[in-house]
Amino acid sequence: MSEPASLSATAAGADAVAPALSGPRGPRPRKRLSRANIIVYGTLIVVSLYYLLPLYVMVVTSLKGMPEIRLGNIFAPPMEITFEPWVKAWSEACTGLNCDGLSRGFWNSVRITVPSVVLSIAIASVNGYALANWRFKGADVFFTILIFGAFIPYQVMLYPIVILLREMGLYGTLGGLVIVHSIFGMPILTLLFRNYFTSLPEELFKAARVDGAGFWGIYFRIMLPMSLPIFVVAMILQVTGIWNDFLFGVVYTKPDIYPMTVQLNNIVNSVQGVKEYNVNMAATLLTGLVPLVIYFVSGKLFVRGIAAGAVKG
Amino acid sequence: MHITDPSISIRNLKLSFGAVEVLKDLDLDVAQGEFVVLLGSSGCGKSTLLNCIAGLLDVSDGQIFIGGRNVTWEEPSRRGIGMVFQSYALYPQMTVEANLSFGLKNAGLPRDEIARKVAEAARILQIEPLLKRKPAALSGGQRQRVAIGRALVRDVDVFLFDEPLSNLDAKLRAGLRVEIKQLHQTLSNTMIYVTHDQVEAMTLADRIAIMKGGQVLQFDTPHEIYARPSCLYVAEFIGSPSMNFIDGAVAEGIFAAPVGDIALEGYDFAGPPGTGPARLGIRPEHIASGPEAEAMPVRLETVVELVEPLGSDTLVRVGVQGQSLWVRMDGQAVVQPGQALQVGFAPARAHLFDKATEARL
Amino acid sequence: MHITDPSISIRNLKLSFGAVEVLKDLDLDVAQGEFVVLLGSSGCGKSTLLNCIAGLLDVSDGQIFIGGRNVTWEEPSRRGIGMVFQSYALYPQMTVEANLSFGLKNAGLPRDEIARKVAEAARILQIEPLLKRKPAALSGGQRQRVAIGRALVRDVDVFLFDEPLSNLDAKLRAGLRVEIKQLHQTLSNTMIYVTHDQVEAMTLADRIAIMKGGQVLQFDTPHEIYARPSCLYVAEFIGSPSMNFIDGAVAEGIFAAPVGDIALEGYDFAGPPGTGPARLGIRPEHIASGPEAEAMPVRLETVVELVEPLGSDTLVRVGVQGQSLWVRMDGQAVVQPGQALQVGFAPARAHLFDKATEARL
Amino acid sequence: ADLEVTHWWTSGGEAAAVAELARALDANPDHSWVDGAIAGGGGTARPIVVSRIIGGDPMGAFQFNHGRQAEELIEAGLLRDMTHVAEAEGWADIVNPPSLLEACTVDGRIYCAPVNIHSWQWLWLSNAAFEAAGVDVPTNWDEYTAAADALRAADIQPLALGAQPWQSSGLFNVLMATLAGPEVLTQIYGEGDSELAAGEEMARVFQAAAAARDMARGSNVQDWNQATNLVITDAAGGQIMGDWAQGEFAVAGETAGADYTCLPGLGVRDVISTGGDAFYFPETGDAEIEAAQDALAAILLAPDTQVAFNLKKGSLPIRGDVDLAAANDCMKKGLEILAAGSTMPDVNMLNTEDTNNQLNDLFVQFFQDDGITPEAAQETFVSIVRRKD
Amino acid sequence: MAHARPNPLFRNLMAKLAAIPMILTAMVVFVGGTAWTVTYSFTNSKLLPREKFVGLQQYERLWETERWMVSIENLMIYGICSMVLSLLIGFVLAALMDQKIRFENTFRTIILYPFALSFIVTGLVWQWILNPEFGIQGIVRGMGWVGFTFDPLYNAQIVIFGILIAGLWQGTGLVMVLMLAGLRGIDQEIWKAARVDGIPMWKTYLFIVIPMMRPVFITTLVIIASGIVKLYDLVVAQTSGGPGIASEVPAKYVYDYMFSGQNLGQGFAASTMMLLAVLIVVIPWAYLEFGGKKRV
Ligand SMILES: Nc1ncnc2c1ncn2[C@@H]1O[C@H](COP(=O)(O)OP(=O)(O)OP(=O)(O)O)[C@@H](O)[C@H]1O
Ligand SMILES: Nc1ncnc2c1ncn2[C@@H]1O[C@H](COP(=O)(O)OP(=O)(O)OP(=O)(O)O)[C@@H](O)[C@H]1O
Ligand SMILES: [Mg+2]
Ligand SMILES: [Mg+2]
Repeated sequence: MSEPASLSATAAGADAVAPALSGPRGPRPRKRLSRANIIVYGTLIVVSLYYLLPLYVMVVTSLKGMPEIRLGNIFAPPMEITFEPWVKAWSEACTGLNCDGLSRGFWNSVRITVPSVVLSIAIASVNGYALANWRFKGADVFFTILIFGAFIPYQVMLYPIVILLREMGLYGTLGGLVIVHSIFGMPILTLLFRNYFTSLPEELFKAARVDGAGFWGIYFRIMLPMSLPIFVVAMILQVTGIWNDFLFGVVYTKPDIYPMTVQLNNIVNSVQGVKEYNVNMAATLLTGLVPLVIYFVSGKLFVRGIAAGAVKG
Repeated sequence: MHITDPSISIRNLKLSFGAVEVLKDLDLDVAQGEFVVLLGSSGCGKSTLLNCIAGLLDVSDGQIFIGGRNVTWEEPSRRGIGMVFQSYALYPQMTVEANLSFGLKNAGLPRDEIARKVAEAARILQIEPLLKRKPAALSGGQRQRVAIGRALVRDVDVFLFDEPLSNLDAKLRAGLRVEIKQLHQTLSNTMIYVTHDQVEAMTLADRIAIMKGGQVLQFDTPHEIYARPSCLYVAEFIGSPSMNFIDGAVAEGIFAAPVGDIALEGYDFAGPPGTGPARLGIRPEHIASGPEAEAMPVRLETVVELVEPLGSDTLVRVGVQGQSLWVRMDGQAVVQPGQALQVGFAPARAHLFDKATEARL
Repeated sequence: MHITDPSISIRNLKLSFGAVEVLKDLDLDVAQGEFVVLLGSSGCGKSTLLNCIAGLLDVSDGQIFIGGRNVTWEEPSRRGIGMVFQSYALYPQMTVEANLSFGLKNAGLPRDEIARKVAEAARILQIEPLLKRKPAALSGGQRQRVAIGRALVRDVDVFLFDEPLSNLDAKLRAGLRVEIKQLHQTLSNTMIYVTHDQVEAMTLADRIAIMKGGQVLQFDTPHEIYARPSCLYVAEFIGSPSMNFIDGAVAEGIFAAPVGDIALEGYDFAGPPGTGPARLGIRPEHIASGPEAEAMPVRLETVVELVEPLGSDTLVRVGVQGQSLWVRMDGQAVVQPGQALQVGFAPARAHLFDKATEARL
Repeated sequence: ADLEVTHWWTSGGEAAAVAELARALDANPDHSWVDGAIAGGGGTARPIVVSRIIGGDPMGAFQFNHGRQAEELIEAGLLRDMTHVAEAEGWADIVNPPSLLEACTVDGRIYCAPVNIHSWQWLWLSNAAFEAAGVDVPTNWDEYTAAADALRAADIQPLALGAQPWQSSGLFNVLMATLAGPEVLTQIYGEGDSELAAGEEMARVFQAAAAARDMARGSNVQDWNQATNLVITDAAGGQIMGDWAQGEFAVAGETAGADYTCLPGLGVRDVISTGGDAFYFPETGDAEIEAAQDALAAILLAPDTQVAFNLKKGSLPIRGDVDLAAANDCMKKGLEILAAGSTMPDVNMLNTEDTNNQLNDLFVQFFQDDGITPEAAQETFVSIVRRKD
Repeated sequence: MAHARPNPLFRNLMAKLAAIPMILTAMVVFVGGTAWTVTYSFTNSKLLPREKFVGLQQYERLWETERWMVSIENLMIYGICSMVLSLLIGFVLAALMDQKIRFENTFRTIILYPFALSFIVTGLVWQWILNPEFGIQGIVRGMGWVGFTFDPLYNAQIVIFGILIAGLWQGTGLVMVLMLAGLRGIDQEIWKAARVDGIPMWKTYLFIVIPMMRPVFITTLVIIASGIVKLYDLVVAQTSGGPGIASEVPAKYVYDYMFSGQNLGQGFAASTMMLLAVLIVVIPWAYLEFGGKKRV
């Protein structure tokens, strides 16, 4: 057998013990409290305290009686826990002649939020899909205008939309409000959906077209099932935005469908002598409860969705 | 080559992305049942051409006929084509079975016929045990088979493959290559296959279209492309390690170069033998060395510069008069850098190209 | 193999990700100036091992020595290594020059020395004209060269490469392969090179370590690995097309198989020739056909099943007694499927493995 | 029919008063009051009202300050002509002073139903606070300013002033009406007399405003009734606020004269303005709602409603023929002045909201920022007057 | 013939039909509404929009109004600080989160939850915490440091920073999540290369990672900036523009003049100026998004 050009000059002999080598072995010893760790966790804990402080104040205040609040220290835990402010905020606080607290608005908010979230996400996801996969002439122009729309202060559009809704015969109806929410949710949501769908492999779309699926077939059968994270993001953003909306709710509807935030505004701004801070805080917490719960439940998906939708590079 | 009944005809196809012309007045005729491979370096427009045929890109100008029918503006699903993608493009949320039947459902076929076709395709591709799984639970090779199955069930005349094997490892690739070849022999429908990989191209194709810059440079059988490349680019592109070139000038049957004059006896000129600057090409595997070189019409005395033993073969770079040549030798050959080596080749095996036009002489 | 002055020594290296043991009690000694290639299929732990050497992963157990110094717990930048990554990992917003000098600036080197080193590396890698460009404006090959340059300027003893060429196309890969080889000859520092690609491994390596499941199966010169694979896995893994295997049993110098008894004359047994079930392996390039087969000690009458002409060679699959064998033939060979063909090989060129332990017999 | 009524009366006294109106309407079995209260004052409520009307889905009735706020809606024909009710009920004879009805009249037609008279020119003083400071309860503005230091010394806020812009401009307008006189105010706002605005007399008013600013420094409250509350709880010496503050004292159970003192016209001159609230009725084209609107309009001016409503709200009735025996001292003082005819038009009747808004901006800044000299403020004031239409 | 090139209008017809809501929204609501607003900014509309054109009169008045100038100044201060600080804080927090820490979910939720609350709520809580009597100042004084002063909402000089504190509290969580997502998208090999090169962590972030996250920063900036321009609720809830007019912002100016002031023309003129400013932001963005495609 012939030797090939051997370049391994130092290779020689059979296995043997290498010269004695010594020094540390095994895993690097981990200092539990290294300086870096102290900085990282220390910062995070301090920051967390800052972020939690207002929530703490809200909760604590809402559990105090008015006399205790007047004593001063908002950070002190309640000496005597009372749920009366919560009860009052929910069902007794007065606005004008109505003394049924937030409860009246809760179901209205649900009735407004659910269809608005569904419709706005439906429209925005179709938009994003059309922009990402079916680029047609002028699409970029419309999209740019849409993004421009994200910057328009809502107040500016108040009257034009009143006129628009009147012409459509939808003014003062739930449907009208749903449309308004869909319009103002469209820019950012479309941006997110477009980025997300762009990030999906284009070959899937092509494969489905070869398979004879049409615009809607691809959307429903291929794209939708792959888009859970971004739908979660959109849902969270929209639920938060729509649930917390006051301006549209009050301007484009009537008292019988006023959302919870109108009641909240009424409770907070109807000053009867002194401000009942405890009731205000309870009302505030009650109003914020729905979006908060959604956040706590789906926070993980939110980050994943943001990673997929907002951030393409 | 004249085809009487082309399965696919492409006429004056042009496609531009904005100002960039990606396909330039491209013509191509593919016969019924033929296996055509599109080969070319990255960015030359292979995928673009395939997408045009599939109807996934709107052409800027020109016409596309499939089975004699003008489909230039037809929907992809109605062109009678099936397509297999590099990234498999399986629908991740559907089972294999659903992946296969998706197109059929869209076409509105009855349930039992769908089941029959899916079963048939699964049998051919031997993926019956996988039907209930989702793509994520499949290996790369299995995924690729499902992707082929998706085209298979649709009973189409034309299969389009866009680098279907390039995401797989070498071992698997070799296996699937053979399977695709056999599939073609079984089904005998027209196939257009895009690849980077010469081995795939050479082994699979009835004819290879070598593309460059949105144009087809040569469209011929693998053997012709290997043995009679029509231009410098094709000559250099095909073959690994690639062809050696020697610059010089040709005049009266003699190629004059720094390494010495080479008599072109036995060289099959493409046209009347002209004169002028030219390049002579010779493949490493056509250069003999040592004793065998003695028998060759052209002989050179060289010095070994570099040795690359591949096990099965050994590649040796030799130098002569400042010119380097790669020579393929046997795996057992014993050579050392610096050693003198006589090499030789037959002008019949060489290739001559015009220096300016790069066309074969 | 005994190395008196190892450049890199790895002792009992273990690494687990959670419950998954990725490296299992791995030992490796690399000599000063040696070019070692880590070869293995995907997921076998090649990158993990390289990252451990670089200090980018904390080992679970064991020791790592570089240049005789225990660096098990050392920072990557202080191990005297340079690393080149598959994705190049260039800093995209810096010019090539800044990419090269960033590490040096951090080390606090004086300005003129940085300039000198960058200029030197640029000269070696021939990237002087690119120094002012940003990575986005470079081709794949140029980027890879810059990535190498980044290791080069740091004047390190050991270079680590993690599949540095696998993002490039075949042509470029071949070119850069030669450049890396020459770089090694110029610098003569130790190099550890991870790849999937056999050709790279065979041509570059002084020694190849074949890895599987976090262990090194065979660590030897390319020639030995090709010619005397220590186990079935290595035998099958190395070589393209891969080795043909025939199942049978060995007894008293005879290998009994369905294709007939094969006398193992001239076979170099690794140990005392045993008896029992075994597999015989023979590479396609070691099977002769036609007239040459006549001269071989072992001859088989076969039928051609499939022909794959590659231009330079032709691969032919032949069948005999239900057993398929791949045979590599000359590029000019003319064979047709269905045709009868006599093939033969020398037992000296065959490989025998124990069926159960898969070790070489 | 159900009649949706939008208003911004949500504070304690206000809500109690509006309940009287609702009760009166609900007494009619055909109609019922649907409350559409919006908290946050006119700024929040007005756009809602206007949107609803422009949007073609108006409420049954809404409350505005009467004056020029609804002018354009009337011109655009969006509000219902209530002349028929006015004639049937004989409003022309009963409304006193008649200027209130005039404010509702456009081209001889009547478009709104005035419900009360509000006057701005009141100084509310906490008796206990002055006692604590060891000074007599002042009887006029000058005495009050003189007592400021004593109040400060006793750790009592001399003057309570909420941060909302309209409170600041209201305070200034009161100073102007009382210290310079109603004629000056009418001349400047009514005729846009910028020379007068730039004159010596106004300069003195600005000096007085600066003094008030000193007294108000440190009252960190937002809403007007929080400021009133400071007076009620004796944390502040006094507040200049309209007669609606009366309602807060009443809800808190305080007695005029005993617990607090009120000085109409700041004790400088007995004059009150006759602004007030009025209800407007949008065109709905719905006969049933029109019937309800007619009924409400009639009820709003009915004697019983007027008594009940105004007692709660702390305002004066718009008709002189009702018996307000139950009224307290302060109200009686107001009634006397009203009977004596010492009235002046309300700023809302002279200024558009645009002008008011600019005045708000000017004075809220003036009262909150010591850095602005009275002279500089007067200069801006003059330019606003010059620009007004 | 069927072989003729079909009318391009009908290619992908369904996609175009499906995009109609978007096209309508873009053209009718955003463009139409904007055009309407701009048109009426040249009128002297009061309570109702009327076509009584007065040329540039509203604009002249706008730029003479001190409150408008204060509003713009505030928005600039708030905008710049908010952008810089939320990017800074968001990025630092994201970088900390990216250190493979324990309880990442908990920390992230804590920092993100304020985003679920409305500005009204945020404004209210912070109004209270910053209240000199009950809030931080009161507490610190109660602990004995009598001279301690921290009353941003009652000090005209720094009131906008009081609003900023609340705005950052609410907004940085989202920025952090965006940044975190961006960090997770960075090629791991870049980190390794930097470690081998011996580049300290902070330098790796500063000189390598941040420049690589440009697209993320752009998306984030669009989102932050669109929020800043619309700043209104927070101010109303926290200070109502006070003390005096020290914390007024343009959106509030628009709202107050359109509705409380019943001078639509003036409000529209102010809106138009705001929209103009927005265009200055959006056009470069659109250019980067659609024009600058040549990047690899
Ligand atoms: N959507 C597009 N917009 C603009 N240019 C494009 C687009 N798609 C492809 N190109 C350009 O067209 C040319 C051909 O691309 P194509 O994908 O057909 O190449 P290819 O031959 O398939 O290459 P590869 O082997 O890398 O797949 C390339 O230069 C590419 O940059
Ligand atoms: N961070 C990690 N956590 C858990 N498992 C990991 C991690 N990194 C790698 N592994 C596992 O370790 C094994 C070895 O991975 P490694 O990247 O070293 O393979 P490789 O040989 O480099 O493969 P390739 O050729 O595909 O690069 C794989 O099975 C992989 O799944
Ligand atoms: Mg391609
Ligand atoms: Mg690897």
